[in-house]
Amino acid sequence: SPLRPICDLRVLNHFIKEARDAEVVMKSCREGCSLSESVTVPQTRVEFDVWENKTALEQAQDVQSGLWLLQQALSSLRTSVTNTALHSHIDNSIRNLLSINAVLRSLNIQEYTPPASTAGLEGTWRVSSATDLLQIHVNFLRGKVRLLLLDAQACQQDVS
Amino acid sequence: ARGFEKKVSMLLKEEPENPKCFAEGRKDFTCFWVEDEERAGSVDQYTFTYTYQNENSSRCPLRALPAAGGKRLFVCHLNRTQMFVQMDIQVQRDRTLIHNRSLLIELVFLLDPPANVTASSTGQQGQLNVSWVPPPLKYMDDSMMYEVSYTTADSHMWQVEVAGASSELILRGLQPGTKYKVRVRVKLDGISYSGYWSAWSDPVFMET
Amino acid sequence: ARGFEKKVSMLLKEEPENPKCFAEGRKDFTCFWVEDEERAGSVDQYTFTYTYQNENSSRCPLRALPAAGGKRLFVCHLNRTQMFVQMDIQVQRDRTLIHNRSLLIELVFLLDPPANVTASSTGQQGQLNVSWVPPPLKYMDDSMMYEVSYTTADSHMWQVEVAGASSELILRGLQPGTKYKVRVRVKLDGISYSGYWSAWSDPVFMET
Repeated sequence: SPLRPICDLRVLNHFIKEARDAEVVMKSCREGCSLSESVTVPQTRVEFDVWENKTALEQAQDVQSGLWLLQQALSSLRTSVTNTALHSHIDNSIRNLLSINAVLRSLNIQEYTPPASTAGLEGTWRVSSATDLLQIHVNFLRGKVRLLLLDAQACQQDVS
Repeated sequence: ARGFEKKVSMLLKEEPENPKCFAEGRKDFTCFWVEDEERAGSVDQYTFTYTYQNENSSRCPLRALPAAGGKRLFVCHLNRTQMFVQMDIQVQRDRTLIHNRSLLIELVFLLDPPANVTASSTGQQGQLNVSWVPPPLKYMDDSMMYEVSYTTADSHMWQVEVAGASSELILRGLQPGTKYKVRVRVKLDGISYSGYWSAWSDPVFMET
Repeated sequence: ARGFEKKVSMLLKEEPENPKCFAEGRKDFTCFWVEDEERAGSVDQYTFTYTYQNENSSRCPLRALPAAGGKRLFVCHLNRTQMFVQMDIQVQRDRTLIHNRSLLIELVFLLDPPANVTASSTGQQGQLNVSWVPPPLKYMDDSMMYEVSYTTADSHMWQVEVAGASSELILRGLQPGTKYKVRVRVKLDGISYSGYWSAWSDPVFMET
């Protein structure tokens, strides 16, 4: 079935606010909330000249590989965390990442094929702190994901 | 529970498809259908299967409840959901498909009515200030819309005003010195989230 | 230059941390701190170092400017920036750390006030239509929010209305036949981008 394009940035804003809630809960968590091994995360930084020099496809892949990495990293966090309040926030964040992928699909952004391993991905780095991971999650959504949605071709003609 | 029964009866009227489904928040989802008590099977004869696009199928456990008019209600409730992803639903009885439906959860919100509806004077003639508390749907109050309906206390000709993402509305052009009855209902605004109109709040009364 | 002085004086009042920093656009970033003229060193005694997460440190060249009240202002200005990544800032005087701060540039916007503020009649009694031109910031216009403040021309009791990403607002419930003073200020809405309220625009006057 043809999906209607989700161009409304309030949807992303809701995901950002929930990601921020997870970050806050993590900051106040004292026990059972650490990563058992380091995880690979995407770069969140945006230098506008560099971003604008990328093609739409490069921008999309940058975002999609980042979303995929965050999904892997949060799943790994989910298994090492024992704090139940955090569990529900992490579960929710993972589901929201899947929903963001669905939003990208609705904008006709080409489907992303995840690599066999995180090793070959450019510009990634590793963190071993759960707090850092959740902060990177928020910064990635606020930055690159929002920029990609703002510029999405599918939302340019349709001003609704 | 009272709210659930009301929602069931509203959807039985409004939604032709089966199972009938609704979301009350960002993390819950309920589906149900009814059968005649006489012809209905026992709950373990049925399976409710849902499949998000690109994922494996899952089962939602069913409960059976007695319902008005000699009916039996079969209910499945999920407390984790995914929005913006198509969900395919299949209901089987003894391995025979009886219901089949595809939907997007973010399009089937059915909220509780706005709470704490109050009407007060604005100090200006022929005006009433109506305010309410949006349903507690975290962060989504910016995507809700409302209908405020009002009538003089002895009439049944309701007038309707529409409000966007707001929690108050000023009614203007009312008859001075008259008692009015006011009620409010809510729904998602239809841009990214959508759904059904909630039930009307209980009416409040106020003189202009 | 006039705008810069205004921003300095606003941040001196509002921001307790040092150095005080702000962004005016997508590619610029300014930090400053003040010292008493008497105790301040010469500009080359100071170094301003910044480090983005996972990168090498860089130096930002400093300028010293005389400021009001016998103060000296030390200013660093960058015209390339990275957003959505933590930046650690260190200020040293003669190799001794005097200021230390971490921030995200996209969270410290301090914009110019909205331009071309106009108030006009809507044709309805007791209403004024206020419009303005948003600051020209690519990617950020739907992340801005505004405050419109208004008062009768002879009063100093300002009323405030808040507008989302918009470039106009209708003020309602005003006194008919009265001259009003209206001004507008802007800030980023706090979700992807955040910061301080801008200065108020110069007031405009309009009769209802």
